[in-house]
Amino acid sequence: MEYTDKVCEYFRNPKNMGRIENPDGVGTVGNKVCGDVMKIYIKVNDDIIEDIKFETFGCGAAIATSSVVTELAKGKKIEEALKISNKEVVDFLGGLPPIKKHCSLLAEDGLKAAINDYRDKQKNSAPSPIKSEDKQL
Amino acid sequence: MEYTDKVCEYFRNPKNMGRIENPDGVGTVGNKVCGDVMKIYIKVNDDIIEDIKFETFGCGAAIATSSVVTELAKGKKIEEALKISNKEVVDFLGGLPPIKKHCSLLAEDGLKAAINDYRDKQKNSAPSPIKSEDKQL
Amino acid sequence: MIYMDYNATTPCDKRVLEAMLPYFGDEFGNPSSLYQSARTAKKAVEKARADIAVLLGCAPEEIFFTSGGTEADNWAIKGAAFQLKDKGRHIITSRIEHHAVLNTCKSLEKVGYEVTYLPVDKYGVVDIEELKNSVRKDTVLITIMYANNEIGTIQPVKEIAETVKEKGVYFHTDAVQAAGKIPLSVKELGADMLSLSGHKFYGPKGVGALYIKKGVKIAPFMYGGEQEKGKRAGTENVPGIAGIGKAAEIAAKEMVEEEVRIKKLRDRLEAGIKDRIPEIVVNGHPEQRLYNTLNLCIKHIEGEGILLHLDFEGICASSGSACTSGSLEPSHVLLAIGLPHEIAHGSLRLSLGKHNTEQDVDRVLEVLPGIASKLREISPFWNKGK
Amino acid sequence: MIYMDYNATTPCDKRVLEAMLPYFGDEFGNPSSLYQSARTAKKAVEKARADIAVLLGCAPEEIFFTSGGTEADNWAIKGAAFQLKDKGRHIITSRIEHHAVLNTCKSLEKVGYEVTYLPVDKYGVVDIEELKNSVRKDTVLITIMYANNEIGTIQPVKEIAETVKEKGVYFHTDAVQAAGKIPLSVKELGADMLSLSGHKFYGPKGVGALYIKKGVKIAPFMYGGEQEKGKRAGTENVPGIAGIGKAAEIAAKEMVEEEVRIKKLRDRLEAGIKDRIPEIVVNGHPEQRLYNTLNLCIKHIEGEGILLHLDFEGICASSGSACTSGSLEPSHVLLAIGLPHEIAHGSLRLSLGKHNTEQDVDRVLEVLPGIASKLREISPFWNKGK
Ligand SMILES: Cc1ncc(COP(=O)(O)O)c(C=O)c1O
Ligand SMILES: Cc1ncc(COP(=O)(O)O)c(C=O)c1O
Ligand code: FES
Ligand code: FES
Repeated sequence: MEYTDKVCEYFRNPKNMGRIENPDGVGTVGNKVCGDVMKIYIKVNDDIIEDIKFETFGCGAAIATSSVVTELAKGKKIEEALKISNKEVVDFLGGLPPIKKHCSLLAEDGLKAAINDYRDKQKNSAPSPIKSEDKQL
Repeated sequence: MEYTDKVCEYFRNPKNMGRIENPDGVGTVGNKVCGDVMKIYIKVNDDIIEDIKFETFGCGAAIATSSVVTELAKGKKIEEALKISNKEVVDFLGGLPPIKKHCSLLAEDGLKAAINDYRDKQKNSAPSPIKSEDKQL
Repeated sequence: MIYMDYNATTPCDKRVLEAMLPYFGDEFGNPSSLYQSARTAKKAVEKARADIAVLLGCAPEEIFFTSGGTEADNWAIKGAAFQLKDKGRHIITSRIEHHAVLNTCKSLEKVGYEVTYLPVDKYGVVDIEELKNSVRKDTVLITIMYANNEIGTIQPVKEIAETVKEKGVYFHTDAVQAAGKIPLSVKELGADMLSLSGHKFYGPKGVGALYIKKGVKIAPFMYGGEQEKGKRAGTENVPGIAGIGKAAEIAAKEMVEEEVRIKKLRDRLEAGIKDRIPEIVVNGHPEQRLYNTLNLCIKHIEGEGILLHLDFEGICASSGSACTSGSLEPSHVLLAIGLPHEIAHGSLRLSLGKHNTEQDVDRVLEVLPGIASKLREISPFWNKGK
Repeated sequence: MIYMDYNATTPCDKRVLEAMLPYFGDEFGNPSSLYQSARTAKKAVEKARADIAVLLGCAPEEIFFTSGGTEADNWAIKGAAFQLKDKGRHIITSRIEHHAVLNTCKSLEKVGYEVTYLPVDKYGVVDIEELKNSVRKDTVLITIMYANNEIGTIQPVKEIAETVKEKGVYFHTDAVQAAGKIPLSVKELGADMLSLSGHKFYGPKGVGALYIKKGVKIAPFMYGGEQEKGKRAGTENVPGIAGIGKAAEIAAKEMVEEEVRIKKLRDRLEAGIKDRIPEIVVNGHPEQRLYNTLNLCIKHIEGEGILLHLDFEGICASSGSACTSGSLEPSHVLLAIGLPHEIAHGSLRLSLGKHNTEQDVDRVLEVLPGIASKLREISPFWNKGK
């Protein structure tokens, strides 16, 4: 496996790993290609991803991309975070071996799943347009 | 090809090579397996092979066995010479590679053909029982 | 660097390389040529054949050189299948074979052969009764590996061979991981064909051999010149063949001592890991296992991560087999012994050899627990409350 | 020793051996493994692939390593035949191919393929018109060698490739004797597949390559691991591959100069023999011929005797091709160019190479006439009255 130095670096020292207790959103995704699993936890404030953490059962690329996607998302508005693509993650890492391209999808999908979960929860707990204020209480 | 030293020796310095002018018998045989050709010339006196020579178009084994068969036959009575087998020739040379066994048949057959030729000529030229005396004249 | 991946490949023994060198240089002749200098090459090939014959306890004429274990497996299976195609087109193998066997069988399925893939028990052992029951009238070949490359399980090959003999079917065994490691005698065994590969026992890569019992006829695999008695064409890889011969000679002499030494190291490694890392599974048969092989699953984490961290520490190991490390599926062997997908994914194979020392073992024991913890920290499956 | 049998095999160039050595020792890793040290091996394989690609003027991805020329030929022919079996089962080749091609074709005849063996003219050249006329609707492959190993005749491969392209049939060429000797560009040529072998151009024995043009699909020949993009399984012969790569690199650089030097020697040899020995026939095309090859028949005598005498003088040569030197039949190539049996039997192939000098040539010229006379003296066909 020919990983770039950056992949190795992020794999060795991943950022934002672990869990968030009482997160606002959690996404759990499984990779269709290899069966690996990623979980993303987010804490949202004022439509901004204030905190984000991941747990990944997967290959080196999966762990590195998990870390990168959380870094890219942190501090971003939800809308912007949704624009983060796996291509962006891969480019950030200086590329991935062809056989490992699919791993970066896990990261993109995991983030999206967490955001969706957050939005679903919002809808359910506070179906009024002032839901964000509610949450601030 | 793994020839014994003796085969090499006989191949390099064959005995009795060449022709006999006005021979008493000539045998020309072709090898069914490889198409090679041997010619044996004999000079017979008093039922004894007084002189014998060969010409061979064939492999190293063919040349070596030609030489050996002439040596073995020289000075022998016709009856005895007919008993010379290719096995005897091969043994004399310390063996031949399996793929070369057939070459020694050429030598045996060549000698027999020469003797037959001699006998045929005897029959034709002197059909009486006193043919050998005739010849001595 | 600590190398613990001897089942993937081994370095050439220095004596092996030395035995090879003349045939690159002065003695470079083509063994098929007539002249003196080529005969030296020819002799080297025949000496190697005799050395392999000694290793396997057979006659030199029963050894045919190939380009490796893969070719030997392909040849044995296809050669038997094609030779006996008018007798029948059913083949029996197991689910834990090397891909050289499995994929060859699969390729035959595409051209009208039927293949039974026998299941194995949780240790990776083929059930002899099941094997017996699978033999049909049109079965022409049974191919069961001697020792598994991933988990090290050694099959009851002799019993299998006996079963097969009763049924009058050809029996081939892929002994690529066994030959040169453990004593084996084809005569005792009664196998009809046996594959081996040089680079698994300190010989060179790119050369192997197929034992074909006298009287057993299989179709050639490669056509061309009259090399290997017309059964395997192609100019002989003389240095390679001289090398595998030397490796066989050395193995025959040193194998038994090495077994004692390496088994001790492996057992120390196994015990040490069990002591230091919770929730692990050791794969393979507890006793009937290659003495150098330790295959384990560290639950809740994935194998590649372990390998990368080990690599950062200068430790070479593998997960699954080397030749499928480009693949994303968990090992077919681990699935066959009944491990669930996510556990199978976390496998680590440490296979020891000639150059390993106690220090190597201790270094792995020092490093591995930390790696396991680190990856478990990131894992969604690990109960951090513990 | 004077070696004049470079078409049979060549010694490894010293630089080639040097390029190989690390991969027997420190860099022995399995290229399929993940860790750092194995990546060095992987890189060596990819570098070699690129070097061969330069030699042939193609992309590295189009090069697949094999165990030699024979495997490359077998694979190309069988792989194409099996891949296209639903399209048709007719193959065209020539009567002067190497046995690696001929015998592979014959093996296919046994399983339902039809093969046309094109005749050649007295120089050994295939008739393009005849080739065109032989192409049928069900023709799937044409395989014609680049340069003949016995007589050195070079085929009009480019014209053949063009003919073939019109017809939409796969075209393979056995370039085992051409690659590394003469510049060739598969792109210019338009071949779909091309075989070469390391030990014919100062690389190691036991390693070759098959060029497969991008887009051309053929069935794999060996099944197993995912090596060579899943097209040719088996742990890579890393030292061998590094060696053939280095040999290609050297050939690409030095080929043209060598051609000039060696051709001069060969021509001097040819002229000298013609001057000194009566009743000889020089075989092969007068111009379209490998610059290093001199094949001649010394009438009235048989080839083996010449070789033995040359061997006594320390001169290595051959009669026919090396791999059939165990055979008793005269060369199929010489029969195909129309020589009668007894003349074909007296053939002598002198093939020159890197280490030959003018002195070598002169020594052969000194010795050969005496050998010819001596054998002619014994020959029943030689008219001693002359
Ligand atoms: C059990 C087994 N069979 C076959 C092979 C293939 O051997 P090779 O790599 O020499 O082609 C291997 C190793 O790769 C193996 O472990
Ligand atoms: C024209 C030709 N094709 C194929 C081969 C076979 O190559 P190898 O000996 O590497 O298998 C040879 C030489 O032996 C050859 O000269
Ligand atoms: S292989 Fe599964 S995520 Fe990379
Ligand atoms: S090969 Fe013809 S006589 Fe020996």
